Amino acid sequence: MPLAAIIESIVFAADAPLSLDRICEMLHEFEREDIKEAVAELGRYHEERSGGFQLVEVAGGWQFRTNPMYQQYVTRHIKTRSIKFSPSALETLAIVAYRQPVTRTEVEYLRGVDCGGVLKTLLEKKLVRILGKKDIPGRPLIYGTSKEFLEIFGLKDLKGLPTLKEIQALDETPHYEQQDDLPLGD
Amino acid sequence: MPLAAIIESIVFAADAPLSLDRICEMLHEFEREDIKEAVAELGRYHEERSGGFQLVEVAGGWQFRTNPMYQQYVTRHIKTRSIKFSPSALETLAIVAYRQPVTRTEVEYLRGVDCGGVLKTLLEKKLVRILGKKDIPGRPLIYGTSKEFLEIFGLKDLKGLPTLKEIQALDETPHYEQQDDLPLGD
Amino acid sequence: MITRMSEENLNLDGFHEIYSVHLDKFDGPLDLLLHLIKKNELDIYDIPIAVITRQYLDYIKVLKELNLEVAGDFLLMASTLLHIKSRMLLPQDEQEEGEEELDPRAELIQRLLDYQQYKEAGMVLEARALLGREVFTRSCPESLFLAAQNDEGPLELELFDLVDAFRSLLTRIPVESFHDVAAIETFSIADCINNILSLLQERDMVHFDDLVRDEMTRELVIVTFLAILELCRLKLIRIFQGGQHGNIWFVPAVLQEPAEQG
Repeated sequence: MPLAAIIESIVFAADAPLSLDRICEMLHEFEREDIKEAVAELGRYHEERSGGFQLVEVAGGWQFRTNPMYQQYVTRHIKTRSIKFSPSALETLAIVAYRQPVTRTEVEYLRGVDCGGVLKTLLEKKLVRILGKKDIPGRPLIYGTSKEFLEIFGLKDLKGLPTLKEIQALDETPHYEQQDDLPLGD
Repeated sequence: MPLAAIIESIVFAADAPLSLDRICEMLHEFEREDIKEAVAELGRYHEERSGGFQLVEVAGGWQFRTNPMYQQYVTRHIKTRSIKFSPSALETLAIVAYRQPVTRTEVEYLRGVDCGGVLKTLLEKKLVRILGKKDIPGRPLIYGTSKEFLEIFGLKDLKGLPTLKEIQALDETPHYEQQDDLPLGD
Repeated sequence: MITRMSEENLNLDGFHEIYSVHLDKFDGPLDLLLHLIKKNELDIYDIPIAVITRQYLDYIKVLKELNLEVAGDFLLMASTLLHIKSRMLLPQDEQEEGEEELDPRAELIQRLLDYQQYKEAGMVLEARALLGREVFTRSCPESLFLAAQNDEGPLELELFDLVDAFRSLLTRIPVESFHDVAAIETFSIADCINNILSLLQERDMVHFDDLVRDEMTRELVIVTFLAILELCRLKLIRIFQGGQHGNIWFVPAVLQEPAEQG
């Protein structure tokens, strides 16, 4: 059933429910009646199969959705899936990593914004730790990276961190000796 | 087959390939062996069904992906990512993939040209990652391919790369085949 | 021998037209050399160096005539070729008596073979069904996904992202607000500072020798010393010495109050 498979692939990859009109528009080489029938059949097929997902009609269109029966399992995944770092967290972590030992004031000076919340998150995630208190008025806390930080990046020690120079070196062309006098004639 | 359906729902809902370990972690009430078998069976089921999408093993995990056969239909609706690789990016990527962990100097020796810019682009595109530093004088950065590389190129793992021997066989011309012994000297 | 004899008869007509079309099309000197070998149907295992060198130099000449900048990589290869050519011209008996004479071309041939292999590997990779080009995943996130915020999952972090974040930060702010860009030495010191502070969390007193006991290198002693100075400057530790030339001890300047934050 190639038409059904074609429809299935489109609906699967679409970022929103697809209406029958929209599907027909895309698959102009097929008859509307055939498409309509194939969609309905697909819906029945997935319903009977009762797998982990179904083809359902929502908001005037067709969409694959996980079977609500298994919602608790899906939620388990969502709760424990890997976390992508926010740009501000990444930036703050970078400052702590490259400027440690560093105080919150110093971090905030560099970022130009309040970093209390971000630093707290980094502390909670154990990527950053408090090294101690600076013995100056106000006794601000001093931050540095943790053992977990090294583990996450697979580093033996802080020496393994790529330096800015090394990254900037990628933009530079290597230096060649002057080679003006090549014998170019025959 | 509820276990299979549960697994299907999780894999279907996930936004990245799910490894067997990860699935087992989530479904702690099931036996690893049962899960393993169910996943394999699901893969076979979707392959035999040959619908619009398949359950494939990529980047060390399982993921539903559209069948490449229907690319032309899917792209009528979905905006394709403009994936265009320059020959130099491909060469560099291949060298990093096959020779990792590899330093910039090694890549440049193999390609005969400066590769700083290309490596940086590949880093920015997240196809290549910094693995750390090599324990030799100068401690140069070492590079390897990323999980994204496996995901984009649809590879199960690095062992899934076609072997260089296979690649050579594709290009073997009769001209080279006649070469029995390497003529050294005159 | 056959290749040698036919060298001069190779057809070089139309060389300029071909290369002025292909200018800049080569990804490097090895790519150009491979092209010359294929075009002339030469045997890669027995490259007639004189022919290849002349054609290669002609190519560079064309580039120069067109006032195009010739990358250093191409010039480097030109000198390599000339060097090989001159070694090939040495009479046999003047060459060093070795157990086995090494073909001056051997390294170049190996590089060409390797390069050809990776070039093809790149094309094989490109021909795969790529995610986002031929193959697609489900692009609609579950509504659950959008609602749920998770805190328990493992972190996804890349070294490059970290250094890149720092780099883009530096481009945003004035340079003078920075002391010297972190170098390897700075990291060693930071590492050492971290070490000392970890030790001071476990015990109240640390002996200088404890820090350098494992590998007593000059570098480590200096770095440790600098770390201690920095910690003193930050007023994080206090130093004691047990008499003249006695043991050096240090203790935390302020006792930790771990529960306190901000």
